Amino acid sequence: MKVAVIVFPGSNCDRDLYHALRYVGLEAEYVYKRRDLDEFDAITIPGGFSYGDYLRPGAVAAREEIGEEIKREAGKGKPILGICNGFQILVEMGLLPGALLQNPSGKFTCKWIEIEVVDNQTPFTSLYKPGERLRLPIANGFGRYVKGNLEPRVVFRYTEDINESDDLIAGIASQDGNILALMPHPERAYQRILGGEDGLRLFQSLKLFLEGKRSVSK
Amino acid sequence: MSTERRGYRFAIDIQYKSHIRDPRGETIRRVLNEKEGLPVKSLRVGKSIHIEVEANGEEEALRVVEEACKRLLVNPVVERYEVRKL
Amino acid sequence: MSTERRGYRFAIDIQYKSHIRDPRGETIRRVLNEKEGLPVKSLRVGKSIHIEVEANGEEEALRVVEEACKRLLVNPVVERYEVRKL
Amino acid sequence: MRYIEKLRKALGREPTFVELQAFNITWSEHCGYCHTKEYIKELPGVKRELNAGIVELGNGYVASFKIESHNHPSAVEPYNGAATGVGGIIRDILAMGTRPTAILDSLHMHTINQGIISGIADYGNSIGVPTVGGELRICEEYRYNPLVNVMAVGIGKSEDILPSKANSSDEVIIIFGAPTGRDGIGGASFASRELKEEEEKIHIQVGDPFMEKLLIEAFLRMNEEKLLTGAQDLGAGGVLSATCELMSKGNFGGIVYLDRVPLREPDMEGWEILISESQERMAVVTTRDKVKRILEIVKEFMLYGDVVAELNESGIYKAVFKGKTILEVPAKLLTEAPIEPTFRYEPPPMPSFDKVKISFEDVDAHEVFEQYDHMVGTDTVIAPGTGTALMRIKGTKIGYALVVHSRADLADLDPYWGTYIAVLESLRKIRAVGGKPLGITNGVNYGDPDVDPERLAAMMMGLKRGAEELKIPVVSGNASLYNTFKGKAIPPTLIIGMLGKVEDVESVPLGFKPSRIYAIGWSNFDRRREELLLRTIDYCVSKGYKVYSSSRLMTKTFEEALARQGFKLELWGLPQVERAHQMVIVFADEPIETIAPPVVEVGKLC
Repeated sequence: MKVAVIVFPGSNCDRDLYHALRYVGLEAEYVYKRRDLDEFDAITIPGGFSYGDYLRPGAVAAREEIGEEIKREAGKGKPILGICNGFQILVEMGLLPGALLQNPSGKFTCKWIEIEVVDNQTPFTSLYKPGERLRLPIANGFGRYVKGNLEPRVVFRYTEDINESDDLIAGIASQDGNILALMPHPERAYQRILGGEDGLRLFQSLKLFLEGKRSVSK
Repeated sequence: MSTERRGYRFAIDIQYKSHIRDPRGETIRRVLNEKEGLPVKSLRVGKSIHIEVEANGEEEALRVVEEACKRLLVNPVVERYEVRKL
Repeated sequence: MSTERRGYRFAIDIQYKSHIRDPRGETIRRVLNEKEGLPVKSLRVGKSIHIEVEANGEEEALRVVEEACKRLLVNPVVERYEVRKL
Repeated sequence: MRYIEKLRKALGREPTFVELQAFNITWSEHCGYCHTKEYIKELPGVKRELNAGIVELGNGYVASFKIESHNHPSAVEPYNGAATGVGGIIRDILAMGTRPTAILDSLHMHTINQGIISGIADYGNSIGVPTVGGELRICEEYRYNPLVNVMAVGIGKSEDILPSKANSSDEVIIIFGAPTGRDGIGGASFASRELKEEEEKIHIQVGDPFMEKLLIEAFLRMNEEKLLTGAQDLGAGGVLSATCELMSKGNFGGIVYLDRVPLREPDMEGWEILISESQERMAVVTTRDKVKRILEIVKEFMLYGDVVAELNESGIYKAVFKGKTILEVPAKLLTEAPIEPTFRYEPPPMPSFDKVKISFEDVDAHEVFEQYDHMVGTDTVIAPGTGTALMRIKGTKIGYALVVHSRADLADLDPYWGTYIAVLESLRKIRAVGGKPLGITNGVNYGDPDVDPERLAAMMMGLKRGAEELKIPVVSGNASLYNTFKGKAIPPTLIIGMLGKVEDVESVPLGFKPSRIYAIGWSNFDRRREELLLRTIDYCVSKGYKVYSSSRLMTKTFEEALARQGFKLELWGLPQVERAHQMVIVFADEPIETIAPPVVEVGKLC
């Protein structure tokens, strides 16, 4: 079972994501340039500042050639995970609805927050219970989720209004559930020494899914 | 009438669609009202991109700018834009 | 000729002064050139502020906007600006 | 130009325009360390290089760390001044062959300047290096001369370490990174003269964190593939400083072909290319056979680069542009700036500090450091606000504690004792998380040394004595002088950056838990009791108690951090302490009696 970690110019949480995947026993590999992603069992897009987030976060990265490969794998229903900048890229690619706008404060914010699990029927959330509250860190300047004209499939909600996101949305999935994107950083909460380990089960859920142990209703 | 290839300069004014709230604009408006005492009724902050394009005429140059907006510069989900000549 | 008080709308186009480098604009230009193949010679990204001001006439409204720019909206060390009527 | 007479004598003739521009930079205080070089030589140090210093962490790991200031640019344009300050110190760490892993910022301002904060935040967050600690000093004295000192830390394996010099005459120098423009021309010399009120149209340096991230990854890739034999970042003085330092430190000369420097503004003059301070550029030394692969990596990371200089045995630094030689002088002449006389300073007995004029506001710093990503890299073990920063190295038990600390309030009254006490207080903070001190980096921030040389000497002596007595080497440093406005100088501000090794990061008490709170130690300062205080701190850490050492005993930031972790802090009144004291706060889940220094129970955490 091999997981791709897509590295765009300017991504900076790729190594953190790689470590979290390896920590739960998954094999991971960095993908720097366009190549066939068929050999991977899951695809992950890390946080960071792809292309410096110079126009809009994720705008340029979303139009990279590798995007075609990611869309092809999405079409096959392969599990795809986008964290922070990864969420912004997936939205700019049109694989998920809505947009991520600047935080109301106009400032970058890095702190631990609390989210609630709304939907655990995805390859990444089977080990969480609906309604369960998790402590995860956020670190972003553009974390305010705004719904476009399509109603998203909500997976995580903030338990209080931290950035005026519509419906307190912190994470959404594609309608078929295989693509998950969230603004908080689970890869920064995979060991107690870092301040919390509520993010660990997200990676463990993926491992279980890939091992086919846990049949996940579509 | 073919004109030789030269640079044409435009400004693209990109703003959030009106139904999208702009908290930062509201904060700045409040500072101008309350702290500076200026009669500002509303304020919204968007992007202004100055772009120079190489083309054989103004229409062709405008088409390139429109193409750049469609492909990259504007996010149609939340933004609208206007192009003016510089 | 006193006109009654009403709203006047302007757009303030704020850009870095020309001798100040704009890395964001350079990166986006490069992407449009190299990745999208569009003949963009130069590109700079600035702010576009849409402001509505309450005043007794256009001149007074314009004075308020200039005051807002001087006091808060523009950093004179690195930025220049232009105001146009909306 | 300050040393024009010395230059005429050295050249034996009138200097040319380009020579004036060149020596105006390499002999500036900023690059030449004229007033501080001799003091620095006296400091107990591991290595005499002015580049980042290296200390051994064990298991083949080394840490590099250095502090650098960007005061003048931040006074003129806070956002870009602070941002490029971060970029510069990160490249210094990178040039040693280490991956940058942490940033700490020491800010002295008259108010929280959001421009400076966002400059540091946007740059540090974008390149993915966590800002894990710092100090926020708010007081009126720094209204016209804010101090922005940034300490950066890097981790690497000892075999990856690169010298900042050329090694043989058949090597070449490649410059790569961002293209060169007219940024900050006059930057280095501008930093060494007093700020006039109305700055005419000066070329400000603008930061490009995206380019810096590409530069970091490209450089580390080159080093992984063993393609480099030396490196030097391009900072103040640009191509000139980097290439002449690489040459003269290796006792070589060389020819610099300015036409080969990738340009952003094609119409630049040769001398402009030579001294431009465009950011996000690096100079690397290599052998010809490796050039092709290095330039491939440069291209792969969307950067610009080319072979710009060839080494030779002549010892002459020759710069050529459009076939014409525009500069030809001994490399050593460029890099050996004139030395100003130093002063032998004998410290008086410690004064009482109750007559101190300056006091810093107790400000909750969450509003500042919440804008910094302190977690990226997933190696931050103790977060900002809760005491001394502590980082780990994955795959090992090693931890490294990081502190930046200064006492300009004390130094204003007595520069020697203020600096000396800052060194001691920094060590307490390192020991508070079980760290063993490995080295000091120092950030000198001072007024005009020509008007007041004695207090500079006093400050440097305070650092020297402190480091010697505690047996901690000073491995790197930086000096920012002429921080004056209309003749009024800032208080002598020497910032201590200290790194300490923690043998087993898992064994250090990390989180807080419901406990009794004790104030242990003395409310005044007596040097003879310091070792006893340090042993007490070690004892508490070994018993798993959390120790917090601060000149204010408790701070708003620390109390807010405890509240955010859901704790209720009950204090029955802290002892009154003098400005210089020897007291720490200890959180223990059992009563403490059997300790030499006085112990007072002052509250509880629940």
